Amino acid sequence: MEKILQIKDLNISFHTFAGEVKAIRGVSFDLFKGETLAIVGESGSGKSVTTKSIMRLLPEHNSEIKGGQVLFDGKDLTKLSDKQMQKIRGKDISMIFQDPMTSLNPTMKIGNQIMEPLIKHQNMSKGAARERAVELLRLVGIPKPEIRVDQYPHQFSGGMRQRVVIAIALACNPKVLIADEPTTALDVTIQAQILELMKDLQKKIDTSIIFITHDLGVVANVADRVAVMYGGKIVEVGTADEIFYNPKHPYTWGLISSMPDMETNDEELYSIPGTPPDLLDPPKGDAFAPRNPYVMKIDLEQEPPFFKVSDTHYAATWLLHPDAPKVEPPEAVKRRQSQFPGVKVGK
Amino acid sequence: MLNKETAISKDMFAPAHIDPSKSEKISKPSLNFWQDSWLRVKKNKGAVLSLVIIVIVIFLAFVGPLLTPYKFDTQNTKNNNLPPRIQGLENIHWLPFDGTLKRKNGTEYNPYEIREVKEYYWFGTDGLGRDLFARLWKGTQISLFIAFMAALVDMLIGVTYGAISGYLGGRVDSVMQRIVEIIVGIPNLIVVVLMILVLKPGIVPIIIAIALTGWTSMARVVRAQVLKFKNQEFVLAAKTLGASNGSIIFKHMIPNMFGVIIINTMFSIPNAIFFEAFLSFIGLGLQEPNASLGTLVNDGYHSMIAFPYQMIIPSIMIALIMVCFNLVADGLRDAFDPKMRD
Amino acid sequence: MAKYLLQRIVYMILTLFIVASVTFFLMKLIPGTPFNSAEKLTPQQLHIMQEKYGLNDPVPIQYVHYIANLVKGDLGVSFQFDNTPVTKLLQIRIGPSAVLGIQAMILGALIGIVLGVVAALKQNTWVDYGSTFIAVVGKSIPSFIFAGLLQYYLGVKLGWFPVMFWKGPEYTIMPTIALAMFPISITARFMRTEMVEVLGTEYITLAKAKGASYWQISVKHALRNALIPVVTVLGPLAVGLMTGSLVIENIFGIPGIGEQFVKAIMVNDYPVIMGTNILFAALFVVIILVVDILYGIIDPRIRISGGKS
Amino acid sequence: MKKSKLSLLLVLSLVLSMFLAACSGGTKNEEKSKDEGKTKTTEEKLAADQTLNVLESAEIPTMDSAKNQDTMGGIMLNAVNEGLFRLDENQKIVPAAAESMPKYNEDKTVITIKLRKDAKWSNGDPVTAHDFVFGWQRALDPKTASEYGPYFMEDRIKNASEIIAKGEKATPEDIKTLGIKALDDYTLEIDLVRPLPYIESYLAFYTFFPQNQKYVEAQGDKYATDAAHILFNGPFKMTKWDGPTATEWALEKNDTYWNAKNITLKKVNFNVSKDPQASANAFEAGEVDVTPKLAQAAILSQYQGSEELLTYTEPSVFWLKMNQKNPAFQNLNIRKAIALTVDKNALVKDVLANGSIAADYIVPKEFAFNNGKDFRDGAATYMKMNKEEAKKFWEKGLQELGQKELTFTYVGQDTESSKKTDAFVKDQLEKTLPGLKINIESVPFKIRIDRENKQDYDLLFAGWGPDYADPMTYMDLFLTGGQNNRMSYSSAKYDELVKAAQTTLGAKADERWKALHDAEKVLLEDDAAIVPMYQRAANILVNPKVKGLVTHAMSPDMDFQHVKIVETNK
Repeated sequence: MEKILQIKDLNISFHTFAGEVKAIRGVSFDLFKGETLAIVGESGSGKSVTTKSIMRLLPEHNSEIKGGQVLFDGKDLTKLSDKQMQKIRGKDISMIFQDPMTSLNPTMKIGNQIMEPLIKHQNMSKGAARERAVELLRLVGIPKPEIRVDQYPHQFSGGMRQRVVIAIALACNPKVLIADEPTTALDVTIQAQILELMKDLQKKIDTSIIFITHDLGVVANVADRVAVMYGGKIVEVGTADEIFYNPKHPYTWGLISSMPDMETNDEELYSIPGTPPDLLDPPKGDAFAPRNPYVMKIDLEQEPPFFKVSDTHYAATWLLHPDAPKVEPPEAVKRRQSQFPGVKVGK
Repeated sequence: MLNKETAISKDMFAPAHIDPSKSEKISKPSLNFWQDSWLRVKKNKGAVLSLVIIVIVIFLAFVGPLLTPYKFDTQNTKNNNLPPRIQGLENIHWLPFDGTLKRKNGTEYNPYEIREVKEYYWFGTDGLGRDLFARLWKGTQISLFIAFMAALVDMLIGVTYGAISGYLGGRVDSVMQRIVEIIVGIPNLIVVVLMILVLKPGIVPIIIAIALTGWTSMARVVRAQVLKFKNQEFVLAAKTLGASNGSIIFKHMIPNMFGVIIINTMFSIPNAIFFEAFLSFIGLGLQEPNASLGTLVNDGYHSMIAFPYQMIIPSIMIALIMVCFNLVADGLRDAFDPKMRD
Repeated sequence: MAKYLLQRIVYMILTLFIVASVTFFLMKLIPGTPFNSAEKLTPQQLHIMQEKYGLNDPVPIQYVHYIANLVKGDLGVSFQFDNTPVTKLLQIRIGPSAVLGIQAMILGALIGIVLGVVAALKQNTWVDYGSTFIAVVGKSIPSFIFAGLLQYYLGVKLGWFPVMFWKGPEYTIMPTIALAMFPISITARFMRTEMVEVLGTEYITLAKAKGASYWQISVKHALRNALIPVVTVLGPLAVGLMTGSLVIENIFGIPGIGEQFVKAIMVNDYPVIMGTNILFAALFVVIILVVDILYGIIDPRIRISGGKS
Repeated sequence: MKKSKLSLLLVLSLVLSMFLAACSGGTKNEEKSKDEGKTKTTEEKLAADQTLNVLESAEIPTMDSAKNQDTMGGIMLNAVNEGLFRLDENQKIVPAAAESMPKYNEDKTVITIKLRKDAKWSNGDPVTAHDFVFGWQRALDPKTASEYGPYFMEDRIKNASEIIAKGEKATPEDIKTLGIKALDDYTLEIDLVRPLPYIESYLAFYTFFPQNQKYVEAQGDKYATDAAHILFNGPFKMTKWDGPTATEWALEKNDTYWNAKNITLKKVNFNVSKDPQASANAFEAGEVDVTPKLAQAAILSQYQGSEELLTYTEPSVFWLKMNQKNPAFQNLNIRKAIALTVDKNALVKDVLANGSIAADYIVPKEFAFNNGKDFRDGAATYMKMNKEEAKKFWEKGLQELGQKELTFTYVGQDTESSKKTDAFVKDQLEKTLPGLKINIESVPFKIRIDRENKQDYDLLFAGWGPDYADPMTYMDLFLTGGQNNRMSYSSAKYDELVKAAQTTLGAKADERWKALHDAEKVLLEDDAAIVPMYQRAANILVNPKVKGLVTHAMSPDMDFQHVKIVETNK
């Protein structure tokens, strides 16, 4: 499959008054054409920072890309000039934000906001761009788009606004669409509609999506592949099936266990103890170690490398080391593993 | 990586025990709002320097007059209009402390020598032979007092009024805004002249006049901000949680507009100082022999050409105070503004 | 909209009426007579003069007379200027003050907006500090000092501009610059704050994500949103500038209304005080209304409706 | 630029050659001066451009002579109009619209004046005696609401008081009873209530100017509201003036003026500047030839010794009033202590530093003359500073009052020089007199007047400028219950002396003089009722090319009719 975007050993720091926060520490992943890659993790795990850095949208005054590459179309996006980057944003890579209430310019008509990238990237005339804007609004399911196109954001409901944001993002048929928790701020019924819409549109325009979320339910719904992030690193990556039915990293186990499914009852619902690591002063060894019920001495000493589970499945945990003792994953995970078709249970 | 790999021994895979409290340890110290803000202010070099200067200026405003043997109101008309002269610096010609003045035709002269004056007046003397060093600090003292009073009134009345007006909205807002318009519509000067009559002329009527008219711009700005916040989620959230109107305004809204309030306050300080200077310009300022920066600058204005130091020194002091207040204001705003917190 | 406007206009008239009334009574509390030679006149002569101008009547009766005439559009005649109608005095003097005020406002707002925007875009760089410094210093030097220096160095020493008077466009340059320092600094400071805030919002990030250029982001998206709060400050400021500055008018020998007003207060020229005050207040309420309407234009969220939103 | 300079030179040399051809043997002189690089020549060469640019400190409130009460109005009225007499360059009263000096009856209460027949209004009408009668009547008519008309005429011109008493009810018939009659077109008769030794200076004053009845009545409300609605009979006519708020106006030579042949100046442009520093700047930049009066010592210090600075003593005297409503000031010793304390020489030399002179008197110098002799010549000065004496009086006074400390409210004005003076006086008093505390309250002029009227002060700094050229304009201020007393001062002896000078001695100049000298001594030395401080000097900057600019002690403060613009060697 064609790799459309490659992230290689990305390191990003923020400079705050308290010191340097190492938000992203050596993240690498690939995005294939036409797939949906979900990045999951707790807040603060670095999901948003990673995607914002792809778009180079991190605040300039206090963030710094310390190393690594973002390869797109043979170009390293981290090295591009602002001008060159502007040509890519909105055209080849576009983005949907979490809060539709604040991500639209309150003083600009909806239509103009959709038309902006069209005029900029496709050299459309105003009239043509407007027609396309109406079309896009219709596409994202906004009724009476001819009238709505001249309205202001405050005249739209939250779900409608998110549809508008999606319309803006899809305006130029981007090769990559980054959706940063696009449904988090919406209520459940609207969520489902938006997700349907996105899946629908993805088929129509054959775009690759990076879908950021902390909601595994959503992931199961949309993702082809999943990357799990913790403490500024990817800890496990694999196909959706692999992650859901055969997770290897104890953090993923935790995530899965905390996700309700048909068979769990309330008392069983798990939550991961402790708090995320402080990236001002990342712990030695495995960042997850302090919260890991299966912690080993080596976890406190050395960072685990990626261990290959299958061609598509990798996890960074010492538990996969040949010398590691065998541990029993939590009940919920075991139950899922039993449903996993391809692979035998256990090792 | 390779080296590490080789160093792995089997026993390292034994289960480890972790003190659960350790995982809760956060290296970022837990700070309250003020400590946190202070840390941020501290990071801003300009603000810290300005704060230091302000503290020094305030300190000198009280101590300065004691540093010179001359009192701010002691006259010695024989020694009037003498330029600045400082021991030790007087021989460094390019410094403005050598005790010389220029005539209109450009020639330089030394009035200390001509008039056989032995004394050293660090910042020179005014038309009545009063020591400008002492007067400068005395003036700074009074100007700062006026400024602080004005800022206080601005904050108290303006913020409260603006917030209530904007928050309650509707008819109340309408009426309250009309009242503001009326107050703005009444000329300050009439109020001041009236105050001078009702009270004794001096610092009190000036402060009252500023108090009666100065808070309106703060009220307008705060009201605009409140209107902006009123329908935002965090306010609605607080409302649904049963917060009282008062706590919504003062706990939720006002911390969010510290930036605007502080800038406005910082502008009300120079406004007050300048209003007083304007009153001096039209003759309604402080009463002799008291001095304010306004009266000093105004006196100096007429000596602009002949005795430039009489104008320059207090002007620099005004400008210094203003610049410092503004830089501190910037620092504070960046620090107080919860939106900028990461 | 029409209903809203009508309501506002009724409010405006009410406001003006109250301003006029309050000023009238305040003014009457100021001691002294409006007669220039009060020092010389005998009590009897003074009494005759006061009788002639109805100043012996009880203040409430004078007030009723005044308001009755005001309704008829009669602002009375000046004491200090030999019975010249106040309307004529205002007409003659408001011109130069308004020209100067508008020029200074435009110059000040433009420079201020540019300074503020540039400072916000280059936040925490030397550009930011430089623009802050200009804004602060502009505000920190008393206007008469600044005007005096301008006049002496650019006028007398360099001879670039006429030193004073009001005889043509080139005569307006120095006073406009002097007067613009204040709006420059106010605008720049407010603009910077608002701009910084707007630049931190999500929709600016979205605009960036759309591939909008730096320029488009700053002007099309950020500027307009940042301007809204600034307009609230500029409105009253504009009135302040248009109603004249005694200091600038005195120094540059401009026949403006500010100087006339201050003098009228100092010499108890009641009709001129009242007339000027009503003019200022009217300007003020009209500008407030304009600002509110402008608000609706630049911020679609605040729509002008029939009172209830 | 060069071209215009060249052509100017050409014109100038033409003018010069004509001028010099008229003088004998001038050619050599001219060439010599050229060779020497244009050094000073003794002769004044008239410049081609006879335009004078004057800066004034205030607008003209009115050009109606009947209503004016303003200095600026006075200067302008005197330039474009003319009364019976005017002041010449030497401050002497000379006939103007009058043909000769007035004739008096025996008790000096009836004056007859012949008018010159060649005086004309600018509309061509002759200036007649009826114009004077109308002008006077109009100034007094309550309907005109003039402040100066009643002020100057009441109790002086016959029937004036009666008319004033009637107020608004005065009929035209009543007004006609005023003591001025046109015996024929060119003869005036004026009836006085009592002899007025200073009547001639009155008759040069603008309130007593003629007005053309036909014209004034035809203009109605518009009269004298702008340059188009005024008639002129003086050396200049006003060609530009938009009315009382105008800050710009212009005079041009009036060719129909009877003495037009002696007027050299062609045009005078006026502008208003209210800021002294700005005025000096405009002068420096060459935009104006004459500045308004500049009082600021710092500005003046720049011009010390320069030929551009014109300093002249004004007859205005400033003094400290002590309010005898305050029991402390009913004590003579306290008053004397205050009077002896202030170092007036330091005040005028160091503080004011504008040429003002220390005053130990209330009737100013170079103001009132009797047969050419200044009132001050031969008069004593009183209460010269003596701090030791002052302390003794103070101790004594305090003892008599049974007090150790006294606190006084000192009301001063809000002008810069007044504030400086006040601060100085406060310092002097507090430093010398133990237990004295002074609180200065600087207030605007109108409020100062109000507080003076209400006697709401302990000490008050005030001044007085004369209304006519006679010591009486100062001496009658402090009569018991007098309108300008306003400090509860009352002295039978003083009253007697002044009243005598007003009435019985009216025709006996020398004795009257003596009585006034004595009264001044009673006021200042015996009673120490007020403390004179200084007699003010005025300072203006004048371009050296302006010659013949005349300043007067009283209205008109400035006279342009003798001005010539000469070539300077610049």
